[in-house]
Amino acid sequence: MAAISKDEMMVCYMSSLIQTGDFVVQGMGTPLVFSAFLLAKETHAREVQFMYTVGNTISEHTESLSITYLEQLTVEGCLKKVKMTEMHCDIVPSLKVKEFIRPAQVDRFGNCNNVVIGDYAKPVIRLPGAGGITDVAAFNPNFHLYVTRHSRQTLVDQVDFCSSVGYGERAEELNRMGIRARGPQKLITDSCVFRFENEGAVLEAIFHGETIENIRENTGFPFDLSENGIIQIEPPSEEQLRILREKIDPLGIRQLELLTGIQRIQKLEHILLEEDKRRRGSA
Amino acid sequence: MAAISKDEMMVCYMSSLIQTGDFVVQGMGTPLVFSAFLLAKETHAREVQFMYTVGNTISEHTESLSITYLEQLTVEGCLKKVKMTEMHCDIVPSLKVKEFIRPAQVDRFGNCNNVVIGDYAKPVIRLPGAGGITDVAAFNPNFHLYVTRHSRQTLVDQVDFCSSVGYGERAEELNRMGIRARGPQKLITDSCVFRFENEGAVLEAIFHGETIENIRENTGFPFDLSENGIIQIEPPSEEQLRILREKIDPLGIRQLELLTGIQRIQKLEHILLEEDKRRRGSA
Amino acid sequence: MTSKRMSIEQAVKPIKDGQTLGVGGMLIYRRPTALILELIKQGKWNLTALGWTLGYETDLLIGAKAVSHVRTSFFSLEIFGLPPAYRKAVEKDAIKITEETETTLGIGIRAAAQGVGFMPGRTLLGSDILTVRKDIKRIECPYTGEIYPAIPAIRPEVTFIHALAADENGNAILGANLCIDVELAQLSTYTIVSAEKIVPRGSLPSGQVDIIGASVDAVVEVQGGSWPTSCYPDYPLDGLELVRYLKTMKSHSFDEYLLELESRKRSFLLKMDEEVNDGSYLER
Amino acid sequence: MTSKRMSIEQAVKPIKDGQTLGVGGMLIYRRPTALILELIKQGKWNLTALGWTLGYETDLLIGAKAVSHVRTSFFSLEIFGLPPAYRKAVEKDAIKITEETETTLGIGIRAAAQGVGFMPGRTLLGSDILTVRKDIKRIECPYTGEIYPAIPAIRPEVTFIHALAADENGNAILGANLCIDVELAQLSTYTIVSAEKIVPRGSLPSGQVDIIGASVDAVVEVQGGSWPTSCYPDYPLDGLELVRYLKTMKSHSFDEYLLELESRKRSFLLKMDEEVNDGSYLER
Repeated sequence: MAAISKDEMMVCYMSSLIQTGDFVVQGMGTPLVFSAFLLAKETHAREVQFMYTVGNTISEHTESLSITYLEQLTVEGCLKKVKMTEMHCDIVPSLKVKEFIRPAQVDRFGNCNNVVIGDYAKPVIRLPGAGGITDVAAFNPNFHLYVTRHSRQTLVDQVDFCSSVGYGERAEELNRMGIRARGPQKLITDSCVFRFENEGAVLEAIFHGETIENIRENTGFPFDLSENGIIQIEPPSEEQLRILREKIDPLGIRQLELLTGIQRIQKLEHILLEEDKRRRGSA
Repeated sequence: MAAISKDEMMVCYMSSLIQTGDFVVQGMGTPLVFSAFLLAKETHAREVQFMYTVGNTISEHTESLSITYLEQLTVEGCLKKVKMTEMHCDIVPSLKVKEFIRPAQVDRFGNCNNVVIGDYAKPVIRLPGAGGITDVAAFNPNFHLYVTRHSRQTLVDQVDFCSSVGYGERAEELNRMGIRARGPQKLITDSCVFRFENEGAVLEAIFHGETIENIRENTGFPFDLSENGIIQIEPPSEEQLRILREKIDPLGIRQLELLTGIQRIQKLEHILLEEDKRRRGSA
Repeated sequence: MTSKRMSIEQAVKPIKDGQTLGVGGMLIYRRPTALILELIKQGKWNLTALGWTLGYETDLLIGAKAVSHVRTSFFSLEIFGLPPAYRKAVEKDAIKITEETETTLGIGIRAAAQGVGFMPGRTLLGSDILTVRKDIKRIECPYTGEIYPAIPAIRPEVTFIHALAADENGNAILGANLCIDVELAQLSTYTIVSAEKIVPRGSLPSGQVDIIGASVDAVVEVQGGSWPTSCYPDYPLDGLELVRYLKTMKSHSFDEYLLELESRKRSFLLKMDEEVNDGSYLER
Repeated sequence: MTSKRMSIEQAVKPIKDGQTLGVGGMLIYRRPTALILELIKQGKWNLTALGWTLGYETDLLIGAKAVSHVRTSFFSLEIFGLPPAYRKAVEKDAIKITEETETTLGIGIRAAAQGVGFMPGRTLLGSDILTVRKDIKRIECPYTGEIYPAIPAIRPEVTFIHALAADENGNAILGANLCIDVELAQLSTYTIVSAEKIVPRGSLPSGQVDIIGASVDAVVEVQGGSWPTSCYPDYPLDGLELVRYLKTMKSHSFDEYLLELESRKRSFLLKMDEEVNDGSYLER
């Protein structure tokens, strides 16, 4: 069996946070999260119900990941099609939904940035925008953050632009709307897992092969160590890896979240050509 | 051919206010209005689009009126099912819809009452309630009022309780939300037709056989006469009557709107037994 | 497999006196009458009935003195006229009414979903609804300077919905008259779905599900669960039963009306069954 | 019979420079690319693009300098990454952005539908969105005393929607990714629906219509009208075309990218057609 990659460790850990009966939101451009949901459904959480942002559906139906045929996965066999206004303004704030959200930058209070790197008026990189994260962070007590590259560029002392609020000073202003249940719960990176408390991020678990020293070096914000000791996260089981690699995501679509620039484009092209070939093969 | 009844005169007149391409709202418990819409569709306005409050659908499909099978009429062959929130909060205020609304009491400014007869705290009759009329009267510039019995009990100097606003003093307060396009357009009774101006009701047309004197005597509010002269409404054509009597409403369901008390219950029972018989007949 | 399926007694039991009950369906269509009758049987009282419209089903609750407060825009038996128990209770000042309109309900439940205390609506000003709804305050738009009534957030605590079919997770198909059932289920702390039939998970027709399992807490199978109101397209309105209700309430008592209700329901369903087998009601 | 059917030139012609364009579809799915390309061809400019999300289609408008202002919560090519023309324009300060979130859009269009100037939302406070959205004021809830941002009403002037099928009255089927197309159509003064095929009135499958004719002003038949974004289930996303877009924008110019777009679209559709005939894409 091939060596375990970082994306696989993350997927398996995130999968462990899903329980059967959960109602999960699969967002936009996050195949890593999707892999985790599907893995949970294939193993210990068979009764997961999905809200698919692509397709705009509520579904209990799943298939292997795809880029070309993602809508086929989310729409075929769905329970219900909804409008985004219903999904975001009615369902998400009313029901207990679980989500994983990926910020471009995050600080020790769980404040996130998906708007710009650099100065807002003259950005170095314009990012996609806040999406619904601002809102979800304000009213959903049941979501986690994750980043695919543990670095001082991502885990920062101060976000360049705060597009969603965690704890600390900014949360006080948020609380002017009435005390909210809570902010983000955990922050998962490709090295470790923090949990958030009102005082900031607390390291609670590390992936196999990581060290606290290394993590400290690559983290742009200060953090405490969990009082209960740091958990060593078990590597994925062979069964998990088999399901993930062979059934859920044989083309490695989840890895796109870890790639940038030309590497990402090449990987995309490879996947698309492969999907094209498979379709022709089945024709 | 049988003599022309008051309900038939009203239906045919109301039908004349519908144009092809209109988007009309068929409300709750108003078969007289439904007859008028269907007659318009069968004659001069073939492309009417319906929003059916019973069934909660948008439809271009029509059939004969029914009590037992009303949902079959409104749901079978419909374009779309909608929720009442979508219908009332999104569609009605956004699009140009046409409606006919029946108040229990109405004054010369088109203020209506569907809440109580008598004192609110100790009512003589508790009516169903405001429904959506309060709202429609506030934001829809394209609706008419009608009453099925022209009397001083219905056309009153002061409504016992104002559940929807027309013109005059009450409309000024409504205008604190910004000047609205306009209030109700016409008031149709079984004797005549008023139009509303800012100064109050103006008599503009009378049904065949009615006199202005008679109308004045039976109207609880003062009104002006139209400066252009009073129109004598043409009686329905034989073709209209045939379509209405034979195709649209052979059981006379529309007449329920003109009946009260035990007469109404007897008529209901008669129609229901007839519908039961016809179903068995077709079985 | 976890399942939310239970008996009607079990499902209704957790409801507490004094709670606000969201009533699914609309007018005289697909009202949750079986659940309502179980509520009467269990002797709950002091309830608030909340619905876009209320009708026969809530009139029964009023007849049984289970409801002391109604919140609706329209309380009516539609073409069958005024609901007798409600009229009598109001005219005797034996019931509290919070006057609603379609907008105060629609905007109010949207405010509740969003977790805010109010939303503004373009309605009510100048009407006497505002005179009697002394709780409704006004708010100035910070952009236009216009004055709106601030429609207060409104939500049920428990909700009853009758469905054509449901699975054990509570995914359910309503058929028609969606009304505000989806929102009521989502906003309630405790939602019961009764269904004509419970089907295996995964067998509801794709894209046709109205109520999602995530918004449901209890699922009960009840045939004829909305009789004498309709359950389209399974059975139509039993208008003759509504006429019987009006007549009995005129000449006899409410308790008398309840007698033999179950057997009348069974004969209606039997009649419909026979005719559906003949293909006469609706060919599906 | 009156008909709203017309040519794409006729349909797009009435749009005025400077208007706010509601963009239907979502992410890289069912975007109205054919209408967008016609807009570029007709040389409209200074437009504001408004969408729940914006992507490839609006990136083309920015590449062609037709759009000077964007209002969206998420401008992205989804898994394909950042949109090159948009990024370049923003980083050169050549475009105005109004930062939205899903709530500012959702609540904002509900406020517009209701005809009020704002609605409150439980969001934004503490974030820098409020710092840059200086237009957003705060409002105190008259019931809870809580402070909310007052989300301003938002509405498009014109809207583009691509549909699977439509009739001449504008009733249309969208298939998937409903997003906010229904609301955009209802709120716009002028709505164009392009459709893969126009079918006779009355022949759309019952209960499956998403866009109603009463909200549509012009209907245009365009095969492949959302290519290279998808039109589920007629054709899937043409991911390789998006890759080509990213590569061309890296190494060549926007104008170069537009060359032979039509012929690439035709070959994609041809390929899909052949495979659909083989039953390989989706068996319908």
